[in-house]
Amino acid sequence: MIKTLGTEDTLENAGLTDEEQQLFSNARPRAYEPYPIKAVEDFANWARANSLWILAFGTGCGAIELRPLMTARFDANRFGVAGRPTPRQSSVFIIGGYASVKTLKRIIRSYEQMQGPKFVIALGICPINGGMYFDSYNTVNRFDQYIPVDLYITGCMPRPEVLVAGIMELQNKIKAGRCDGANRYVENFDWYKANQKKVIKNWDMPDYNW
Amino acid sequence: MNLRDLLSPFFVWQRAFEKPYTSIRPTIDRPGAPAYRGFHINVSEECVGCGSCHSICQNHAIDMVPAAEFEGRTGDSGLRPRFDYGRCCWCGLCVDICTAASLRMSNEYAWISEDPDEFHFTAGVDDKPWQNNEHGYRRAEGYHLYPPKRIEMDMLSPDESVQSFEEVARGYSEAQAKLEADRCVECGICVATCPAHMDVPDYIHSIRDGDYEKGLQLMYRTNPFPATCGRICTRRCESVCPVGILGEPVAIRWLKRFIVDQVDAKDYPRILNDQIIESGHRVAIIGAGPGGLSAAYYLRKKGHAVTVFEAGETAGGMLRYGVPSYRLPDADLDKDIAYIVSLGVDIRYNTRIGKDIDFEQLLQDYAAVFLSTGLSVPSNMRIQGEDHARVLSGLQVLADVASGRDPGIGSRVAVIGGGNVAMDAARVSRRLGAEVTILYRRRIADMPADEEEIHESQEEGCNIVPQAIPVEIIAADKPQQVSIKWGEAEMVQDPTGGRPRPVLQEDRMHTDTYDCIISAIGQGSDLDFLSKENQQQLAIEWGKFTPGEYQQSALQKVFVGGDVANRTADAISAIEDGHHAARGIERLLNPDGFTATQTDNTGEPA
Amino acid sequence: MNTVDEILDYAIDQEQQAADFYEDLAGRVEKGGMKEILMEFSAEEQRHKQRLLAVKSGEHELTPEQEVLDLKISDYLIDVDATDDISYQDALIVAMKRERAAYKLYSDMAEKLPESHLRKVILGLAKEEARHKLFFESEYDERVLRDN
Amino acid sequence: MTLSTGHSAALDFAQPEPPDLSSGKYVKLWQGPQHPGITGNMSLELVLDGDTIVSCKTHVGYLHRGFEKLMERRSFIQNFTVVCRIAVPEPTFNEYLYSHAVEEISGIEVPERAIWLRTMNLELMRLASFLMWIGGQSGAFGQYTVPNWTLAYRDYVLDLFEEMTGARIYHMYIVPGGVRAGLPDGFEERAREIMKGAEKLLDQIERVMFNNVVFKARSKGLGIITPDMVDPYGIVGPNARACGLARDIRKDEPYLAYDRLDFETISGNEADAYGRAYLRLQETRQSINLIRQCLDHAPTDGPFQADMPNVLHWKVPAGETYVKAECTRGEYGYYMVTDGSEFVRRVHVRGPSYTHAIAVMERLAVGTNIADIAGLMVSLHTYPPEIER
Repeated sequence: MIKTLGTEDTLENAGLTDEEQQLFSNARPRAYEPYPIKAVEDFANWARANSLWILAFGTGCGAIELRPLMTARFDANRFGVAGRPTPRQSSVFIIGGYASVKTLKRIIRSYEQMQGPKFVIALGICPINGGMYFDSYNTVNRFDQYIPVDLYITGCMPRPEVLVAGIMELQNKIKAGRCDGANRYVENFDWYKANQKKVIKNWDMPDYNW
Repeated sequence: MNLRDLLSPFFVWQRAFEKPYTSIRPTIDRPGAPAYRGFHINVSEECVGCGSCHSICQNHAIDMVPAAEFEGRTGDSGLRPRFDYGRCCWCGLCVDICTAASLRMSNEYAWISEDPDEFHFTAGVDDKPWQNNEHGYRRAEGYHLYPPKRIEMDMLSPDESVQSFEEVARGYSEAQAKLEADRCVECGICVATCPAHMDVPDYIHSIRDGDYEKGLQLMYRTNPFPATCGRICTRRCESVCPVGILGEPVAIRWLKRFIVDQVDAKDYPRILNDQIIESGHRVAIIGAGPGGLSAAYYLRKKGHAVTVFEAGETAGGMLRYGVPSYRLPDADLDKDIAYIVSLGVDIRYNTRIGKDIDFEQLLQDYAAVFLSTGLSVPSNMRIQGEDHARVLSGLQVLADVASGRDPGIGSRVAVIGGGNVAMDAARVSRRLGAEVTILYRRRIADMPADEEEIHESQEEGCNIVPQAIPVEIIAADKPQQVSIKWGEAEMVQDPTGGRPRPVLQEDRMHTDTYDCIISAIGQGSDLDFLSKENQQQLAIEWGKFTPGEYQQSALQKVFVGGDVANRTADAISAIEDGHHAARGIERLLNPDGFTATQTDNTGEPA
Repeated sequence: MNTVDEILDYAIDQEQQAADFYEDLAGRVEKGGMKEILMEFSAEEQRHKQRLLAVKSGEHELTPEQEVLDLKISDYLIDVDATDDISYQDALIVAMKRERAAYKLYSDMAEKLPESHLRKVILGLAKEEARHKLFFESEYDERVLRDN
Repeated sequence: MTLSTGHSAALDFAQPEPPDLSSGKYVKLWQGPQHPGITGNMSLELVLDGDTIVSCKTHVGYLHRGFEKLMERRSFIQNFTVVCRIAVPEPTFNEYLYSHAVEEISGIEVPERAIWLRTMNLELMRLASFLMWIGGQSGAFGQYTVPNWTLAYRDYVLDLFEEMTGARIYHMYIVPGGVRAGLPDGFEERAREIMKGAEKLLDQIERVMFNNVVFKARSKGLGIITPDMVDPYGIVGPNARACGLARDIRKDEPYLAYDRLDFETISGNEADAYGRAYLRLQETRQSINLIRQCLDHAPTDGPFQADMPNVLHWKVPAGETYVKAECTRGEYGYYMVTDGSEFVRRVHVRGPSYTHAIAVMERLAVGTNIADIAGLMVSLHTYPPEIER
């Protein structure tokens, strides 16, 4: 049963046909609220930090170094990291480098479908400032304009070793309760949407796909 | 399906007894390989800020930013590369092209941050943990992205050159010039170093394009003596050329000469297209040397009526009298001067200020006066017996030869001094058939003469005796001869600072006899034409003017320049003084229309 | 001149005379820029005098042991006259020669004396003059002997 | 060996009637771009009847970066750093072909040492790429042991690359004019040791993977490429060789030092996924052999770079050329046109994945089971970044 909200809280979902409008929620995302008791929240963060499930979406060249990371040599499983096939089960989204506009659309859909609390790691130089393809007509340069990124790992490509280090860093951040990218997304939702719609010309999806 | 197929997967158990692949602590145990291309290291002291790394970076990941501690160093742009690790792809081309080999890479690869704006740093300036890493990518020996060796200029062999006054350097062919022009990395450090700030990279570019007319136009913007400077410039540009740090500097001077040699003098008016709109002001210039004529050219372009007063019979000053024709043929000097004169510059020869016309008179008659009389009085050694008839002055010998007179040097000559005049006097003497010994009080490396002049004079058979201090000139037995007593010197470090100084060793004295001794230990100015009052008014220090802004002296209408007003005493500085003074005079005469970045008649920056 | 104070007084007087000499010459010369240089020489001599005064009052010590570099430039130059139209080169020669003469005077004097405190002081003064000579000789080496 | 030139026969492949989705009999399913069974970032639009595929359409463009355009505004030296990004798992073939095309047009002779180092580099790349592919093929059929072995072992080969070139993935070692450095000290010993281990690993893989009843059952008969498909579809490399054609550019039109290396073109006679996989396993062994030969023959001194002009304003004379090389997936080609300026006029990159992943995939997928799509796709050995550039 889809809850209907007051108009001030609803999304337009203007990209959808009238028929499809019925199929998607028009509710805005809600910010994550920590548990009122700090010890409980700390425990939850500890648990989250030690079971990072990665969305296996080979968005760019970065995918090439995720395979060594997940296999025997670097064996990320021992850090509680596992690859998951679907966004619904994942808590960490790894953006593997550049994103073409067409991929950006899928990235946004996948990211929004992830269950909170969720985190984003951006690999390589391209998400930071455009990298190799800074002057390409088909890629986006600064990723933080479209998706809140919790951690950047520079390199082209970043080695699996530094991915391990990055994951450890992310764990520390989560344990310290400083990974608030998803909340940032909620708080600045309109800004992010406006940026996304600026580059994605054929916006034929709901404004928020949760 | 057979049984073997069914069982074979269980073979994996065998691997349980093998060493696992897993790296236990990957972040600690696995540094990058010794030649890994990791984060950048820049040895800032070696870096000259040429910006080649910036030019070659296809991702615009390198910006050249000012680094305060390196500003103002000679041959250093004061800029240092700033890296953006949101762009860098670690290709290492910047390391490969680095002219000073100061840019390297460490084998460090980990940089994680929450903030995308954080991935910037100025290598070698910002403190980073990897900047002393011993490992990392370095350019391999024998790997170049530009040719390190210069294209050799064809030269007359010493045997041939010593026979005649023909020009020694034969000039580049078009193919040679293009290859040499190709070596330029277009950093512009030469522009900053050149006293005249000639636009070197651009005219070298015009050689690559084969557009010599454009090259000529570019050169005339800052230097109306390109044919001359293309031959005898002291080329401070080449001494700072970053290509020369690991290889040989770009032959900027020869390339300049090449452009001029490609253009016929009769095409100059069409190419340079100097349109003159008369301004009605009259300006006097004292001395028709490079400084005076340079000022004349730029003043004439501004439309001022220019009169040049020259004490000698011809124009060119030291370029004509002081530089022998095997270095600068008269035809090439005349090419430059003829174009300046063709713009309507009035030169009054054989007119000495103070004798033929009074300085005060000039001040009254002209709106401004540019004074560049040069250094024309040879210095004395002030040693016993110096006034002997067989002691000649180097300048006099050169002037005699330039005017076709016989200096009467005989067949065994000693030249005293280590400057360009000494070298020229020695080489001229060789051409006149004499056997030449050069006595110099310091080491050969300390000689103020151009390196190539020293080298060529040695090749032509001049015997250089370094660390030889003359102490006395003695009359010889024959009246046509003269003896010199000189002592060997040891170089001693001066505890009060400065370069090592020669100290005479009194126990090692020698006396040699020559047909003549040519003294070429320097020249001084002759400012006697100025009245006592004027002398007191114009700031003069050690016989030289100390001009203010735009070469203006303490007297508002008087501008000074050339050897008599600068420390370097070379042609290119004199040319810039003239150009600069022309700007100053323009400011004086036309204060309303003057801006610092004013354009001249051709619509280009003056 | 038998006591240390007497010899110091003499030396101080000599420096003052030198300073006066340059000042006087500066008043007469007409060449542009020459006046400033002579006034500089005079100021240099005044500095020497101040140094000796400091020695006298005990604030400063002479260092007779220290070796001073002798460039021997002035030894072989001809004497020049301090005329009104003296040149830069000649002014330096005059200064060098004067310092050389003073140095000679003190070192000859010291040679004749037996080992004593007085001898040490005179030797110290000689070294002091040698240092002044080095100053002018270095200046000559830098400015006049550039190309030589 | 008779080659079929039956263009018409192959093109007669009847496209099935577009299924009527509104009939309710079919289900339309998008596989990818976010899907673990897809090799990279692309998607397949499948129409299913039950779990049998009725039609397949490949959608690309998720990785398009516009390389060919980017190259037109970068200088000739800058481009060599860009091209390696075209095919992420096999960058050096791009480096080599780009450099070779530039050298061909500008008439630069590459020194002998550089030729051998380039050959070795390419063969090491082939080894690394095949190791990864074997892992992918096995993983696509649900066996996760083999990827753990091969990807870890590939990392040892990457370690060799790191020593030799200074980077793991984007080596940027083959530069127009030669290579960037000689071999580091002790490289040869380490390389031989790793080759030895790789041979042993391949034996184990043959046993665990290729004799595996599950792998056999799932791959045999899957995606059969008949010889008459080869020419019309532009099928190249192992995919073509597996159906019996002996086509290998290394042998047919030798480049670099291949004419001095001792090897034979391998061709198989099983044209299904199993046959292709087995052929690649053998080619991996061949590659190890070639690397050993390169180590034997490569000169240890002498120049490794030709005399180059100043690359900052390097003008390559006007001309055009097509150069090709045999990469792991088949013929890889560069077509380059220059106009005498400092920039390239046009570059076209011809990668084998384009035909394999689009036309061939769309045909072979029809009639297969949805669970086999991932395996089929890997068995064609396609790299989406190379399709789109």
